[in-house]
Amino acid sequence: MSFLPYVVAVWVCVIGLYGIVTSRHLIHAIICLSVVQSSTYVLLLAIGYRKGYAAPIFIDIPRSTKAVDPVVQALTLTDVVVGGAVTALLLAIAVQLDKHLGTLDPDELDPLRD
Amino acid sequence: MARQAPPRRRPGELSFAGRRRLFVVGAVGLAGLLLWGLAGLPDFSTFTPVYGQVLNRVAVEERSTTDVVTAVNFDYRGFDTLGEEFILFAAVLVLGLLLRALAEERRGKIDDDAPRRHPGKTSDAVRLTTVALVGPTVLLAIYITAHGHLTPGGGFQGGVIAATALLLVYLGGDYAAMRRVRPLTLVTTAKAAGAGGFVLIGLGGLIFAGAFLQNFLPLGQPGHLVAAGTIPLLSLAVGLEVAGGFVLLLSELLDQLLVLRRRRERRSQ
Amino acid sequence: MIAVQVVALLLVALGATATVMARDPVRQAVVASLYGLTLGVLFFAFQAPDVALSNIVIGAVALPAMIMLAIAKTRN
Amino acid sequence: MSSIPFATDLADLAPVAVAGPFLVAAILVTALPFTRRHVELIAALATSLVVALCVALLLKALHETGPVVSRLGGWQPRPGGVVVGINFTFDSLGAALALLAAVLVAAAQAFTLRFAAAVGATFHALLLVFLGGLVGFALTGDLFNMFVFFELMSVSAYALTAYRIERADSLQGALTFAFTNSVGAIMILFGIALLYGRTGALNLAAVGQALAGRESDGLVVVAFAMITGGFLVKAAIVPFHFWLADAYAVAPTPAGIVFTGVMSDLGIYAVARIYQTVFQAPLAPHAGGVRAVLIGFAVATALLGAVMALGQDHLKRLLAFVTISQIGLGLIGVGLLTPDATAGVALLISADGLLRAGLFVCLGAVLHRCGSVYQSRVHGAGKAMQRVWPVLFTAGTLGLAALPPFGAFWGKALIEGAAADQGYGWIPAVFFVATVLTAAALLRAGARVFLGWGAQSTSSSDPREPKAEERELEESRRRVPQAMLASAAALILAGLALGALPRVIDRAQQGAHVFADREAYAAAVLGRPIPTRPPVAAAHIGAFEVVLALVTVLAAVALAAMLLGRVRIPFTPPAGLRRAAERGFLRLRRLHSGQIGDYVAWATLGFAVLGGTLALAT
Repeated sequence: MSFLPYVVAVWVCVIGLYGIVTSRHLIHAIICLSVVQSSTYVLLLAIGYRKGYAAPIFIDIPRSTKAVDPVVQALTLTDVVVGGAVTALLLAIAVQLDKHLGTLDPDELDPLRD
Repeated sequence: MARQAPPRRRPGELSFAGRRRLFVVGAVGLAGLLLWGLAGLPDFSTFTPVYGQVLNRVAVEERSTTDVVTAVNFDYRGFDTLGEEFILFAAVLVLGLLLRALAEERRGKIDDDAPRRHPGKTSDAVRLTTVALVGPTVLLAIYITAHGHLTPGGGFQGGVIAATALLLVYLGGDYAAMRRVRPLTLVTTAKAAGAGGFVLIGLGGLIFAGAFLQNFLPLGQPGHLVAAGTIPLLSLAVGLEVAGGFVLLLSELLDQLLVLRRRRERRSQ
Repeated sequence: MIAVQVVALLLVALGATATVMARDPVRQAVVASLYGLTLGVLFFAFQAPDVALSNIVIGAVALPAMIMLAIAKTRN
Repeated sequence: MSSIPFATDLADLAPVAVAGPFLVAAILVTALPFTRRHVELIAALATSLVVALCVALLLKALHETGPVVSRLGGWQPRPGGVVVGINFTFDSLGAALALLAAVLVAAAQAFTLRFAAAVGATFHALLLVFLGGLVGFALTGDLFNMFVFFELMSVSAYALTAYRIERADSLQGALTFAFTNSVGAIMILFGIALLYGRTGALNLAAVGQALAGRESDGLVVVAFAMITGGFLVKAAIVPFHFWLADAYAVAPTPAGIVFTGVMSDLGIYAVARIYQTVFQAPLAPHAGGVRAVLIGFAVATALLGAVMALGQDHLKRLLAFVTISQIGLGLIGVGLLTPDATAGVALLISADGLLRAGLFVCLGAVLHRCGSVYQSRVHGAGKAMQRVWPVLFTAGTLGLAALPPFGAFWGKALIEGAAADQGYGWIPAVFFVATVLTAAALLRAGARVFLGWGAQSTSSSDPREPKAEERELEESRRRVPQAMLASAAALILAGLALGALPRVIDRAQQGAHVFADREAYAAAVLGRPIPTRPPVAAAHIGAFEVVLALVTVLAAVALAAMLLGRVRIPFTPPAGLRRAAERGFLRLRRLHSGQIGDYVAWATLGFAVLGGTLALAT
């Protein structure tokens, strides 16, 4: 049971990759990429968590209170923003591509086929 | 566009089933590896990383913040946040390009499938509710940004919330109002000022304290609104940039829809 | 591990799967929004209110909104 | 922390090499009238500042016995070796890479000079953000900060690739680029999370120290595999390489200059950096296995890139596959894991980076003058260009072929020597094949374009209809601007002359020994005295290496002449063999399908194979 968070992180990562690989719609694939990214949030926060410890915010609690790891939370915060920025950029590119080609089915987009 | 079916796969290319087989083999291997690696971690909820423990012990004292996560993001590891800001900055620059292309397009041809793209008519009740929500949303955004060093939140969350106020205006269906609250030059400048401001505060640390991003302002008392040195300023800079960036982002996506809606409304009058 | 974490983790796994399996983009945007919310709950359960807050504003509000807009622009 | 503000060490200025371009980028996109009028000038000033700063940092690093540390935020390590802030920690190798990045961005800016209308402020701003990302990535000494800067240089590179949003192929190149590299970044983060969960640290030195006491286990191996694999996506190592040709072929030329010259190189640099600081101690008992795995991937890349390069009609795509092949050769040096091999890699990638960038400028000039970069369409069209262009192109190609005594030769010789020491005596054969094929591909392309040699139509195996292309810059195509010529000439001459710098081999070796010295790295970061190192034995480069290199170049010229039909082949290969080879090649190029799904599936398999083989080898 104590392994559950890690199993969930790996599952989210792999299922997201599966979604990208089998995607038939570019926007779908982009959302799947953000799902893959979210697996890292789960992993990082699970690593820093400790039962019975408070959140690392010392406003209503004494400073000596034991609190969970603030570093993984800061990393995850950065990671969330980075993921959001990448997703936004990809969505914008996809919209623009649709304007050119009239489709977002990856199999019908082939300006790069070689 | 006519939907002709080109040969989906040419000889030698991976078939769809082949691709899936390839992936399944890879994914099983990858998942197994990751689980093997994760099995080497301490059991869940037994590990207290020394880095975080040290910070939990000293950050309130050293930085006069009560939210240690904010202290890490904007001070101890502020350089990460600088990088993150410029990731957002680069992403939003592309949106600026798209906006410009859109503006040129609008001068040219007119879209013919407008009715089908219309998101639906808004009732007056919805309009009123959403517009009434704008004020509180903006207030909430300011509150969350300003209290970043005290409570959960900060410039990033506040910035996104501020940007969603724009979305509310849109849901209210008031295009003219949206144009007013979103003068593009101002938004672009806010975004650039936020991004540039972060760097300037960092350089201030180099000049006045000796190291890039080092605090050079009085720290004050933990728990006070005006405290924590440069942290609230950096948070504000991030808030400006994020709000500007997301407003641009949303409006890039909204613009065309709104133009179409306005055109339809004018026709029906 | 406390019960709320177990439930939230299982919901996250389920939510990710549902997001991937929703092949229709509009439905997917809705599912993705719920998924973002579930993640937010999990992060609260992990004592990470800062992250939970930003994941809710990003994952459950801003991104789904962008997705819907992108879909609206590309539908034909 | 210095007690007198601003009376600082030079090292404290290192972050300015990142923050400066950022600030200027932010200024450029504001609508201020002054910045609008002087975009090029402001951008060029910012880049010059970075170049100057990187030169100063390089000189400083060359004079130190250990790495240079710059503590951002002024945070000193805590008792017990806990590093609470982020550090820049770099030696002469890192500083040299940062300098290379800055020089290439300067060249890219020179390329765009006088074309303000075509390339707006946005492009310059993106280029500066990209520069900041490259420099930060090269200098940082923190695991998570590496991830952030990896993402930063990725995102600005996607943006640069997609810059010409009116072109569908640019957008799609950016998409495949973004998907594969994002997957790589996520895997890096998995690796970082594993390491943090074991050591509770993010600083490279601190993580290395914490891992040093213990025997390696599954966690260490998997973390190494994930982080390495992620960086290998950026380096475009088989089977993570697919995105590179798609992206480089469609990127605007100024962006392509920087991409081909330094971005992939940073991928293998990061692998070496991570191995030497973090994994060296725990994996030391298994170094032989790690070496075998990395060299296996590297050799596959070097050969596949070379074969693919020979079959390209699109010139930028050709150069992209040349890049892949050469990065494969570089990874051989990294994979050998010895300081001398690392010194060789440093020389090889800096010389080759400059030369490839120079060749990319040449291709940009061809595109500008002739309107296309498909060999079949511009066949002989280069005759109308100034005669200096074919000379530059040939010089650059021969430099890439490691003609003694020019830049790349010394690097190649050092790597081959180190390979022999480690029992990889067959590595020179790989270098020979890869170099002959890539150089022949480039020489043939040059002869076709600039001299009109060879048959007009290309090989029948090219199924692709050349698509409509647009000239990138809107000016009379009659003349190639002098700025373009200047940047091509400067890059190629610099690449060739690199080998002639005073004591360059010696300095590279010194730098590489600092680079590989885990103890010195940790001591510098944690503020302890740096242990003394035994003097470095000078590498011996014998007559054999020189002869081999000359033979390689001659073989490349001969192969190119044969392919162009200038030299009669004394025998006719049997038709069956020929057909089989053509079929095989067609299969290979069809694998490069441009499909995101295919590429991600390959990348997943790549991570599994990399991790699996490392698990077996350790």
